[in-house]
Amino acid sequence: MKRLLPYPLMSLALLAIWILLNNSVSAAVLASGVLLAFQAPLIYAALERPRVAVRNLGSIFSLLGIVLFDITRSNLAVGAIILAGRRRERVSGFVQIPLNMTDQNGLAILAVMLTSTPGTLWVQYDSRRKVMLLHVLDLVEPEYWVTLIKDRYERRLMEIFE
Amino acid sequence: MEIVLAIGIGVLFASGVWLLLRPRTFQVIIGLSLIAYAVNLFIFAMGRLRIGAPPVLEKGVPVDPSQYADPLPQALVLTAIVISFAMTALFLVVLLAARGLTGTDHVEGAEPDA
Amino acid sequence: MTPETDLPLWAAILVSLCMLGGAAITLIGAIGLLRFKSFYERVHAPTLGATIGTGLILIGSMICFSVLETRPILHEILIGAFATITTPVTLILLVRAALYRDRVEKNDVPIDE
Amino acid sequence: MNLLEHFIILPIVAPLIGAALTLVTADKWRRHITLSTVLLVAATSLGLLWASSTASDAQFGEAHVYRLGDWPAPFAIVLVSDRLSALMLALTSTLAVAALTFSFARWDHAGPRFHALFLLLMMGLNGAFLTGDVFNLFVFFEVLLAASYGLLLHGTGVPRVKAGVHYIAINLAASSLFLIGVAMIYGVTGTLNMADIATAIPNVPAENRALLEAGCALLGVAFLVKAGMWPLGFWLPPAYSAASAPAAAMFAIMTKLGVYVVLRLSMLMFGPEAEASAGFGGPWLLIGGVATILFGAVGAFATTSMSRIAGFCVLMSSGTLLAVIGAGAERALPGALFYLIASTLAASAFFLLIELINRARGTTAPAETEAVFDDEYRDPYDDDAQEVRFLIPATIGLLSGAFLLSTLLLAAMPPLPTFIGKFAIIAGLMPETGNAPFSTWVLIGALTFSSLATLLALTRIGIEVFWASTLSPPQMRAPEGAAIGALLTVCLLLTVFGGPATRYLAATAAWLHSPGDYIQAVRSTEPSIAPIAERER
Amino acid sequence: MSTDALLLIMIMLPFAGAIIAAFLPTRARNAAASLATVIALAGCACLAALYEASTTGAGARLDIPWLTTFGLDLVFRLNGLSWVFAALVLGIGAMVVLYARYYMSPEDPVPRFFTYLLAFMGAMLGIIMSGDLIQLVMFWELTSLWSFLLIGYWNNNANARDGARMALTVTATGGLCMLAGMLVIGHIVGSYDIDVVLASGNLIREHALYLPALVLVLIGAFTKSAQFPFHFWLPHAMAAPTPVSAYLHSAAMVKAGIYLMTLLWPVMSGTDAWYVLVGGAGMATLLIGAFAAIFQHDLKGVLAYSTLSHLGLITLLLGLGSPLAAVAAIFHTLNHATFKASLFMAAGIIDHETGTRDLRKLSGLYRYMPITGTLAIIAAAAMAGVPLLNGFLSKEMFLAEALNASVGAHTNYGLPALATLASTFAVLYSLRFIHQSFFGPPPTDLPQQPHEPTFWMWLPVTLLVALCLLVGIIPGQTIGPFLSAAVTSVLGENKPYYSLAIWHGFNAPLVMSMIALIAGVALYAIFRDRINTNPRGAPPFMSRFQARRTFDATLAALRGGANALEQTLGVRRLQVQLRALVATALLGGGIVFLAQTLGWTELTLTPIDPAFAMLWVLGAACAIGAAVQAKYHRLVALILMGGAGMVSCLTFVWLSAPDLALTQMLVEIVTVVLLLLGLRWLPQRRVEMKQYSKASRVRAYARRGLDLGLAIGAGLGAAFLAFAVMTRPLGETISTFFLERSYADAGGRNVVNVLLVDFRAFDTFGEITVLGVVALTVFALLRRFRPAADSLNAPAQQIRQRAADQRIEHREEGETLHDYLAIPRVLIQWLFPVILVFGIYLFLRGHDEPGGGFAAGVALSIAIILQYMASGARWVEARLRVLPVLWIGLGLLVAALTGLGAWFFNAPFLTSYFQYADIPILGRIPIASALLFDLGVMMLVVGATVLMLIALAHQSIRTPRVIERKPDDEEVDTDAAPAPDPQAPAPDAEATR
Amino acid sequence: MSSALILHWSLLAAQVMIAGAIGLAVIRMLIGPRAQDRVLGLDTLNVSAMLMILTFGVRTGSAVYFEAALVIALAGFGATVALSKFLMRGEVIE
Ligand code: NA
Ligand code: NA
Repeated sequence: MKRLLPYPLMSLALLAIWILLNNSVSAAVLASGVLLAFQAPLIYAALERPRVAVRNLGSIFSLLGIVLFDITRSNLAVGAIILAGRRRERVSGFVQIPLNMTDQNGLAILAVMLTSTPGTLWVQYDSRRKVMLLHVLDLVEPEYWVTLIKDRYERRLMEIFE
Repeated sequence: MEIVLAIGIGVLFASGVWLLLRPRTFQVIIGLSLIAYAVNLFIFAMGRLRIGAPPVLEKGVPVDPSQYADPLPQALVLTAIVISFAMTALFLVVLLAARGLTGTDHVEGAEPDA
Repeated sequence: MTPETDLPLWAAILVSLCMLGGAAITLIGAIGLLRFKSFYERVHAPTLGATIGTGLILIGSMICFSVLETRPILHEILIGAFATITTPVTLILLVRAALYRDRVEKNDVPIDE
Repeated sequence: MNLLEHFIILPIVAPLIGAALTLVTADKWRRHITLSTVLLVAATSLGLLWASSTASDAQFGEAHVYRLGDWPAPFAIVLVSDRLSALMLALTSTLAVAALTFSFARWDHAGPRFHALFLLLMMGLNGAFLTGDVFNLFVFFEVLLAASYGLLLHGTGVPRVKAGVHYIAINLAASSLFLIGVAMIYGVTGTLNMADIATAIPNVPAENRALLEAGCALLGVAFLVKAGMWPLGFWLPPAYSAASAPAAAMFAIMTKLGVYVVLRLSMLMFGPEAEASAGFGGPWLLIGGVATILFGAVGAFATTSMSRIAGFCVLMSSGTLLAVIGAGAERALPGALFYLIASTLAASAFFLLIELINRARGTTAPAETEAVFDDEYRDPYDDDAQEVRFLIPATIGLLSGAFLLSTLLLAAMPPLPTFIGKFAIIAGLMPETGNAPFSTWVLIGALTFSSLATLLALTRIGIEVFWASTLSPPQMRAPEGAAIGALLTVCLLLTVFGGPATRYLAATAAWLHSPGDYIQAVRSTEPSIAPIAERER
Repeated sequence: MSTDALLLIMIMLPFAGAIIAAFLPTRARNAAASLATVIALAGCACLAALYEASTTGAGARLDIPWLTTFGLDLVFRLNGLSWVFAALVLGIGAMVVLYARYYMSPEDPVPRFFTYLLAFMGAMLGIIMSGDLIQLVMFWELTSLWSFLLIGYWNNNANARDGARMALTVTATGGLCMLAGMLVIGHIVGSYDIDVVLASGNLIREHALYLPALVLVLIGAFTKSAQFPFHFWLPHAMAAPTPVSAYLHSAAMVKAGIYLMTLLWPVMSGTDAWYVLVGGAGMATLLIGAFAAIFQHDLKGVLAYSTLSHLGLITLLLGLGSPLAAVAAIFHTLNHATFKASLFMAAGIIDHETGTRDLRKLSGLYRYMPITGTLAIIAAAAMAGVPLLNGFLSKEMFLAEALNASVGAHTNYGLPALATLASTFAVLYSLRFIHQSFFGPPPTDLPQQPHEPTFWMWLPVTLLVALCLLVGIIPGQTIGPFLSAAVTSVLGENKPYYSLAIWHGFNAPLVMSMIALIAGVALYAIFRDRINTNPRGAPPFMSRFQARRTFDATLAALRGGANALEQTLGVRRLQVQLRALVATALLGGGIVFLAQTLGWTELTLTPIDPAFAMLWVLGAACAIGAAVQAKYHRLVALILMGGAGMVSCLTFVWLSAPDLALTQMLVEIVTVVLLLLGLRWLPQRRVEMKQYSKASRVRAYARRGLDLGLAIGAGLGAAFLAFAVMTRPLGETISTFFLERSYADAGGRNVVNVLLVDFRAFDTFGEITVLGVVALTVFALLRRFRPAADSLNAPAQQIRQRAADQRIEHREEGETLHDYLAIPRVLIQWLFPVILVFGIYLFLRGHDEPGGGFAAGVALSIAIILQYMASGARWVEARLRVLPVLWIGLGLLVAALTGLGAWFFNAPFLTSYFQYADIPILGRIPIASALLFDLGVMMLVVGATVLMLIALAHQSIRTPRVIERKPDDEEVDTDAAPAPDPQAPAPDAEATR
Repeated sequence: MSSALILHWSLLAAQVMIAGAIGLAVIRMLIGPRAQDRVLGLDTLNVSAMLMILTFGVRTGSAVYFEAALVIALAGFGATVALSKFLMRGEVIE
């Protein structure tokens, strides 16, 4: 099975993408989609990506919910900042955040989440010291961000990937 | 719309020609690319402008040619896009080779005297 | 078959709201891009358009086409998913590059230790 | 549909397949593939020429029209092999056989992918000569230009690359004009098929006529850049003189392609049938042609480099043809075509010869740049293992003889075919009754002057090279000698047995002057095949 | 043998001989000479056999069809006149051949000599035997060519080279003028046939173009026959081997002009123009030649100038225009040929046996070579016009004609006086020639001990001298009939009475002869020493090298002028060339609007969409921004170009072209990557603060102003044309057909795609070829890519980051890069299969929806290139086998073979096939061969795009042979990095230490 | 108010707003001041252009423009990634 389907998540994703692309669940689409879902990851395998063993599928959805909520909230906040202009004192700055997670996929998702959220920005990650540099638009208290990220995101991600 | 597109083509063309006449190879290649945009739009414009009438035939409806934008200039532009892409690549490599061999990026292969 | 003639009023209002909202948020983000004073602040601004702006417009599009074709048209989800993955790639690479350039120029940015 | 009728596609498709095969096969097969392909194309071209020369033959008719994709004209693309196309194809093949043979001695291994580029250049030329569609013409122009860029740069080195920058920049700019011109023609007439355009031109409403003519003028400028007309042809001498010998030998026909297209389109579109647009551009062609001749003559006289002189000769030849087309003298056309053939062959032979002469003089600067990267030392194209070793004796004598003959050919000295061509041009320019216009005398003067300038320039160089300096007999390999010898022999044969050729060309000129027949041939071609299969709708 | 065969053999023989001789081994002197002798004698035999046919009626004539379509047929004719000239060419040719065998050194490549000589002989015969004016010009130019080779035969001698070149320049130029003249004559008469032309005398003389024709033809004749002012080449032709001089100066070459003037005499003479031009040139040449001959120290120099003078005499006679003068001209032509050939041969013998030709060194040779001496004395006497020799007879006729002509209104006694003066000079130089070489004290300073030459060398001289004597003594029995035949063929039935008697009584010409003889001897006695000590060997006021200097100066001036002209008219600078192109296009596109008026009725305008208008404001801003920034801020220009590209993509979306938008977008991405790959190798550029002179600043502004004008003109022009076309209705186009048939007959709903893969698949076929060719070229060029010295180093960023990695304790080299890419790399790798799937999707749906092979191919390439960017070339290539060249080849093959597949159905190339297949479960699936074609397109696009990009990318990872230099401090300073201080804590890790 | 009117004006307004966003991005591209600002501007332009295409699709009720938008979402970052990497490393592919 591992040989036939080295990256089951990827295969699943590709099948979903194929169905969505074709906007149809006809037999022809499904058949070709399954074929692709088997074939494409074989090329992907050449890139030697480590296999992802997802341990807690439920966490994914709760994380997704949290992220969507955070993004919406931040959108409003940042929108307000932009429209407010200089009427409000605001400090932006960098925060060093030590991370415990080492899984590449997890880190990538964390980076996507933070960057996609208006107001925070993944800047740099030092793999040896395991420290991430974050830029925050409205930086009130650096410690707040360290705890927020470690508790709200990193923990959940580590549940999923490690 | 016609006047907007015509002015757009004109500005692209003028910018491209200006760069084409400049002495540095990179200017020339950017100029050629801008001219290529202008030319593609020009060809495209020759089929006249239609909004919301892409030449993709609807299923199960008898074909009424007047309901679609002219597909031929579009096909020509596609060919032209591909060719101009190829030529940009080629010109780039040639200018790099010239830069490597002559040491300068001047189109004459030598820095001007004064 | 066009939305203007074939969309029921409720859908038209919904679609309009999504479109207007998405466009407005995108515009706000772009305003931020112009108004923020430093690069690191400016980077935050376009994210508005890339997230909620895109999301709203995608939802509007999904509603519109699903109603028009009377079946679920969901391929807009793909745009959302792909945009979510690809936008951070650019921003991460770009901000890191900016950080390097600022370090070389001795601007006020954190240094490597 | 007769199987033979499909052969018209071979001059285009065979080089492509050959080129593709050289890309997917091992090194050792490349020469065989290329040579076989070129010979196949040459045989086909000669076949088409033969078919055209026996045009009364019911099988082919005056023009052999091939409807690609089996779609009716004028909607889809057609290939048309008439006398003129067949002639140009045969000429291209002749040059190709010679240039390829020549390259086997050394050049085909001076850089990667020579064979593929060579074949694709041939494909582009043949396609441009055969196509009956203006946009398709653009595509094949680009094919041949792209291949010519590759061949010009073949071997690299500073002069080639510098010339390449200019050559490419100018041709790219010209290609943009080409596209604008084609697009405008479509925008006014609604068609791209040459015959169909010709049909549409008389019906263009007067208020749109200026737009049509503007489009044609821009198209013309694009062709004239390729044809090297003054002031659009300054790129030519440096580019041609920088190219490697076999490439330059093939380039000799490229300017003729510009001339060909001008001839083809002006005959088709601006004949008497064009009514308000009849004779469009003629005076400009005449003026430009004469200017080109004079510029070429002055340039050839001024320069001291053989290959530059050769380049200027190409310009003069081009200018001569353009001026004749511009003069619109029907009776001068056969001579012009004869001159076209002879001057192309001569220029081609001369480009090949220059390489050997420079080798004898020891001036073939290796021009190889100092290797900078490690893997350049493992460059598989540097070794001489592939060189043909068989050498020809009495090199200097043969070289000087060939040089002399080339000189006389390029200077259009009697009794060589270039002279005959020029004479026939002049004789044809003279009106049958009454006095010739002043412009005719100017053209005659220019033609004479160009011969003189070429003669003086080349004898000056010849004296310097063969008489005033000591030459070390160069290694002339059998393929090199054979290639040059073959081209010059064809020239001599044209002199001695020129009768059939002149008759063919007279028929060609007559055919070109009755565009109605061409249009008829293209339009009346019936869908010739049975339905492939029952198509379900 | 028939006359036709004889004519043909006669003209072919020399050329056949030349070809055979060309293939003889270099040292085959005897074989070549024997061959040449046989050829010349056989020619003589043919000629003899043709005598009867030529001299009766209109003469012999042979017509051979050749290029009839062009009005060029071969016509050979032989009548009295041409028979006599042919006899000179062949007869004297035979003597020269014989003489040359012993004259030429065994070291010389003698077969080559005979090749030239025989070919030259053939060309001369060709002139003489031509029955067609154009054919005559052809042989005329051939004589120029072969004489050039003969004069330059000893080409290691600079004088020979210069002489040859001068001869060719002058005579070939003249030949071209003559060609023009012949064309004019042909135009007047309506035929080039000489017999027709000769019958059209009045037509020619009364035509408006008579004068141009005359002048042009005379330039030809004068240059060939060395008439003033084109006489100067002839003395320099002396550098030729003496047999050549003997031939060229007596019987051949120079007589071609005389022949032509005689030939055309009946139709062109008799006018004032003829009299002035021909007579004037003849008189001038006669005097100049004779006077200059006196002063020559070179034996051959004396003879050369005397040739000039005698040719002048003949020309003068022809110019006089009277029939008797024409007779005298023909007669003197024959006489001159015999005595001049023998004199040259004698001079050659002297040169050959003594090693010098300097009259000042020669002396008293008579005692060493009495035979040669005797022969030379007789020949010289003939030249001087001594009685009982042939020269005397024709000279008497000349003097008589000079007197006759003076009766007319044109001249009084000037002409006879000048004729006598010229005769005096002739006596003088002949006497000096003989006296200086054969008499006087024994020579002292000779390179060789003189002695008589071999029999075979003086045999031809003897034969010729014998002729001089025979003609001089019994003219009626020897030359009489031949002369008569020649005269008849020129003058026809109006032949005047003339007598060939030696004694005409004590008349005025005899007196003039006597005066000349006595005066000549006297003048020699008086001026002998002064002439001999004249250091330059040139007459006063006439430097010997003056003509040559003028010629050289003229040529140099012409070249200088040509150079200047080429520099002005021709440009090598790209910018100027492009300016010319843009200007020409503007002119060409604009000028039609002067002649035609553009109507503006019935405009169709689409209402303006505000968002679209806004987009174009931005597009224009991007384009202008790119134009402004491209010099100093390349990256900015590139970014702005991307902006303009995006606006044009949106335009395609707006205006119903989804395929274009899709494709343009994809191509845009690849183009940016491509140009960025290239940027790395371009030089640093900073805004320079260089001080330029005011003049150069003004020039620069003028240039920019011009360019700006051209650019704005081009923009306005394009906008105007686009607007004008867009706003007028377009009737029925061929597109209607495509829309109607796309689904019904080609099975595709996306008409643009169907056009690309079916209706106009042939365009696509060519287009993918372009892409393939370009990729191959790029690859070939980059194979030998050599970066400039200043971009050989790794970019400054990499050097700094590497230095930082080394310096910071907890880092290893490459870690900055690794950390930089770590996250993006994961994401990009995730996207790899996704983009592949997307590409396949685009490919499969192309026929019905936007997409297609090209878009799919570019998408796949982007997937691959993204991996390269994220992981590096080495890493990717260790894992993915990308064989782009193979893909290109296969793509082309698939496309071509799909097209050819139609042949199996006897359908034309690229005829597509489609059908719906019913497959269980999946349902009806359309199967179109066009899809297979599109597959070829996709494969090629992937191969070509990837090949170009990775070939460029590979330049960075190739290992420079020069070991990479450490970044020097200066470079760091320019990037504002602080000075290194190893002790201090690193404030900025990445700045180079 | 009919749905046609609502849609017409709201889509027009949306498009004008997105065009405005594109305009601001272009201004950022033009004024910089640093290269990274311009790249950021281009990125914003890309996203806005994608949204513009989507609104246009809704306006015309045609799905044929979807792939163009999808291309920007999926591959448009290729250009900006290359630009960013060029800023950081001076080279796009190492
Ligand atoms: Na963010
Ligand atoms: Na060359």
